[in-house]
Amino acid sequence: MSNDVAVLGVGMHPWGKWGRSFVEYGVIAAQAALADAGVEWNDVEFIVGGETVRNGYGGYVAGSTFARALGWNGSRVATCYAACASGSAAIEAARTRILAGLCDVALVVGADTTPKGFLAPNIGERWDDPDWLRFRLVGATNPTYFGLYARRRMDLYGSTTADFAAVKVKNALHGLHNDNARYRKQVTLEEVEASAVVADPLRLLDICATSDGAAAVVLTSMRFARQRALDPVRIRAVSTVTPRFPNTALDMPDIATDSAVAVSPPAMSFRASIAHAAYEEAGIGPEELSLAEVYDLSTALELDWYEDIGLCEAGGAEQLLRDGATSMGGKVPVNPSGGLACFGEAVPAQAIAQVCEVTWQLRGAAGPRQVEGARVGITVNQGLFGHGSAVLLSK
Amino acid sequence: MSNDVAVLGVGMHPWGKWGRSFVEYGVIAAQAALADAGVEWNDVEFIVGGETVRNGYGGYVAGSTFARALGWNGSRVATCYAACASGSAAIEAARTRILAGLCDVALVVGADTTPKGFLAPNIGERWDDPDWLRFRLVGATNPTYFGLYARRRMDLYGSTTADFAAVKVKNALHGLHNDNARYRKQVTLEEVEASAVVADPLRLLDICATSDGAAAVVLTSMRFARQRALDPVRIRAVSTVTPRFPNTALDMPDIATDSAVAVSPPAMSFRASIAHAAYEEAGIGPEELSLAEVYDLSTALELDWYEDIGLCEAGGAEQLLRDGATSMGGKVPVNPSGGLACFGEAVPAQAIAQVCEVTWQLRGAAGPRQVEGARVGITVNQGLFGHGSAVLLSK
Amino acid sequence: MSQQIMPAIEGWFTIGEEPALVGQRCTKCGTIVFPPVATFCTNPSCSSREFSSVPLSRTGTVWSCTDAHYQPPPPFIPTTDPFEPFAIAAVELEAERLVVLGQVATGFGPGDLKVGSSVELVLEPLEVRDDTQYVVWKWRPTSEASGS
Amino acid sequence: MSQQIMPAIEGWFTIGEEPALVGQRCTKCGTIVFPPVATFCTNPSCSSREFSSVPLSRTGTVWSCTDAHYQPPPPFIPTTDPFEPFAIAAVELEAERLVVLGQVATGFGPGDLKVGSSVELVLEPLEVRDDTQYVVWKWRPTSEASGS
Ligand SMILES: [Zn+2]
Ligand SMILES: [Zn+2]
Repeated sequence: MSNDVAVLGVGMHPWGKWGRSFVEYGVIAAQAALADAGVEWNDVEFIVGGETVRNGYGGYVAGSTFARALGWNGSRVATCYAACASGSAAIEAARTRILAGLCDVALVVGADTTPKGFLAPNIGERWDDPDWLRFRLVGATNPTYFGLYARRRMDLYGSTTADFAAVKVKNALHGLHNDNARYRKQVTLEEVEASAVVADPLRLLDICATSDGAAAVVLTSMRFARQRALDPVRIRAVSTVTPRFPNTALDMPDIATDSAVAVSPPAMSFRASIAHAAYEEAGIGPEELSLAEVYDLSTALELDWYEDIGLCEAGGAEQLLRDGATSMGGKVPVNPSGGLACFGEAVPAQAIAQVCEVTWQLRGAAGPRQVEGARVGITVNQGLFGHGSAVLLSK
Repeated sequence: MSNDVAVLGVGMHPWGKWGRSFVEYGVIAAQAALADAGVEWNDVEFIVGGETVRNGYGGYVAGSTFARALGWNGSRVATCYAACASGSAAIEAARTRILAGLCDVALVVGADTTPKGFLAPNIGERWDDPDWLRFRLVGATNPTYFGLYARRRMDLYGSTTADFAAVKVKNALHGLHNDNARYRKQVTLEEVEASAVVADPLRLLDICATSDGAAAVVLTSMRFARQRALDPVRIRAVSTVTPRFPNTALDMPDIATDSAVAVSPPAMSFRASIAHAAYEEAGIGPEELSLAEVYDLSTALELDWYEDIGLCEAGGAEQLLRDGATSMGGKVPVNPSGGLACFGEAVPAQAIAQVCEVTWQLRGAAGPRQVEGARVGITVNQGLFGHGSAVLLSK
Repeated sequence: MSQQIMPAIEGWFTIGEEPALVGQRCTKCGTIVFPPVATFCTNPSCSSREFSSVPLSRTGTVWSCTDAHYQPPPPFIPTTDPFEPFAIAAVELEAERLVVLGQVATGFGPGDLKVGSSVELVLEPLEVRDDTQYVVWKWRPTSEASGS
Repeated sequence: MSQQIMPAIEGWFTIGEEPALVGQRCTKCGTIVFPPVATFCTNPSCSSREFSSVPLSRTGTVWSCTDAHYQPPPPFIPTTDPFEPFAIAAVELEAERLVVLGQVATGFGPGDLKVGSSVELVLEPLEVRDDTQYVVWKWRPTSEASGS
């Protein structure tokens, strides 16, 4: 119990393409989370921002940018960057400060605006920057990597493009009534398979878009939370592990993997180690999960996650999907929010949005997309350059 | 005692203009700190990088960049940005994780390379970015702000340019035998006053340069440290406070201050509140200080810090300086390392380098620049956009 | 050849006979914000998003001043070639209780100002582009000050 | 008109008769690193900074493959106008026990490859600049594969 913190408030700015500033989205999400928690901004002792690297200097110092927009209140501040895992890194900064006994009330905010089309590196020649070189020498975009993972599943495990499409169909259905989602429209298998191929075998509707959006959570000590809520949702563990050498799976944005010629690969892949570290820290296993929010950058990647969070053995994800185990009403609904399929990624906000969704589910307040009897939920994602994250929550 | 962590190891890469990658500097500093601590890289459970925003994607994810260069070891990772306070923000992330009981051994690394001339904003038009607009509309560089602060001291407190020059002379003398300093050369009052005016009343030798450099610290739980060191140097408090509204002192890079028309200014200025929060957290006052490392972006700014860390009342700094109280052998030597005057700023490394210096001093291991009987030391700095930091250390 | 005159940045100041900076006043708590780009009130105890537009005082007193002896990097736009040093002042507006930075009017140096001396707002050209002259606010010493 | 041939990036591969990627081998623990830009050994249990340069296997087996149906953004350099899709493969080198990404040779698509199929390294033009043709490594299907 001593390693728990409470999620006292959650809030979001709806995902979309709004054309306004990330600061505005972030403040609106923050105010929603504060109102949900019943906490005043002036009572916040620590504010953490998930950094956005595409919005000028204000994005580099997101924590202080939000603090200023809310009105300087003298709180302590931090800004965390960890690519797609930035949101959980920010949550972890807040959680550890509370667990250290240095504050009772922390606010975590992530917000982003996104460019059109592919995520591309900043301009300029940078011959020592792997994220630049992969575009220059190979023409490898983010979907390239998603395509590689998808094709590997097909050749190793017999996945079909219909399986991938079925993930999209499921998530579209899940997100249908989620007011914070950008896409709220049923999608059919036929529509997925009629969409243009982007990176064989993946089509446009297999790959998540990029969106404007924001999410925020108010984390507090359990002592503080118990004065305000009978049974607050708790964060039981956060994982922010890096890979172990040699990492022999090709990770975005690398051109090559580590070599296993001198040292044998670790027993567990990097992606599997992400959730594992959270389970271990909390003493909770995957068999206790009621639901999961996983980072479905592509439909096929969602299937990889089933295995990596321990829902099944390697190669078992397709069967789980086909059996409906990960659909609403199944044993462990995955992405009840609709996932990235319905949101589109807003980098520093997305991992926080996952925690918002699990919190609503564990409160029993998810409305039409409520997972019945939800008691334990996990969020996972992976970012560039060895950033994995998982947040394990329970009632 | 329960809020203390140990600084078990410190290490630096010498400051200079070396023309190599920030990653190389950082790893060399990290290896030095690990060796100093007697800890293997594989024993590190948490690595935190101070972010550099001018070195491509690798700089945005500095923590994982260093982890990878040292060899993926599965540790948890974070990357912190807080402008000039980034190094202390990284230290704070490591300290809180240890205090939370989530790890025993953490490595904090900051490294940078720097451009020629003034620090300038990234290219492109950004009409909503205050750091861009101050250059466009006013032509206000960083030295502009240093000049404003210096001129205000002169008009309010009767400081002279000779006082400012005397700070440079003192710090040059302090850093004369510091192998990690970039400038190790005595400087005379005449030399300062013969150097070109940059921003009236400040001259070239009043203003710190920008450098390549790196610094690292190994922080551990007290329990872990006591198994290895009889009397380890301890971090007693870290401050990462933001301003309180209305902040009526013009801070870089703003074009205007808050208005005090609706709410009266707080009793304490932002800069004074930085150290104050650290004193309060540790229950230690400025009268206990043996030495201080302050962020002397300009000579005049060092005088501001004397007052803001509580060495004297407002307007008293010049007398303290003239009396030799802040020189080696005085009551509270300030910048025994030589300060930024001898180093030149390496943004995410500088605050960590300050902690390295205080650690060496408290160990009695500072050699020719040892402050006799040093028992308590503080580091302070201030970064753009409301980032202040202070680290309070003792034996 | 007639040139159109436009502010170098839209909405920050007016360019009529009596040019003035333009601030936002929170309709709830009265806090004034400059530059007028706030979406939310900057007072942490006020979460209003409603502002009215208000002209700021055209005169103020020097909070401090300095100058620039080296040409700033882009996006600074040099107005002379070769570069000539220019002065910069941070000016306190009494009624609004805030400080605004700006260049000092051409012909005046930091020696013409000291903390507490009086200045008034004037407009000077920043750049000419597409037959339009873009102007920016500057602070001109009044009362005891004289051209250098 | 004779064109000089140069690698698109220096030191990553040789361009002779039998072109090969170039790795670094740690002289202490034997770990191989590609791209050959490491300053420190990537093995966390080894802090060596000494490497010897070694050519990597010119053949390997497909770890996975895909293609690009939309033109990637800069710094990608398009070689055809209009853009034509190209295939990309991640290839496992058995001796070195690592995977290297690269485009698939012109004329082959993802349908010509599957996980485990054999490929060999070839060079193809990336761009021509200043009378120099810059080449880049690509993976060409061998054995059972055929042009599409
Ligand atoms: Zn207000
Ligand atoms: Zn080695």
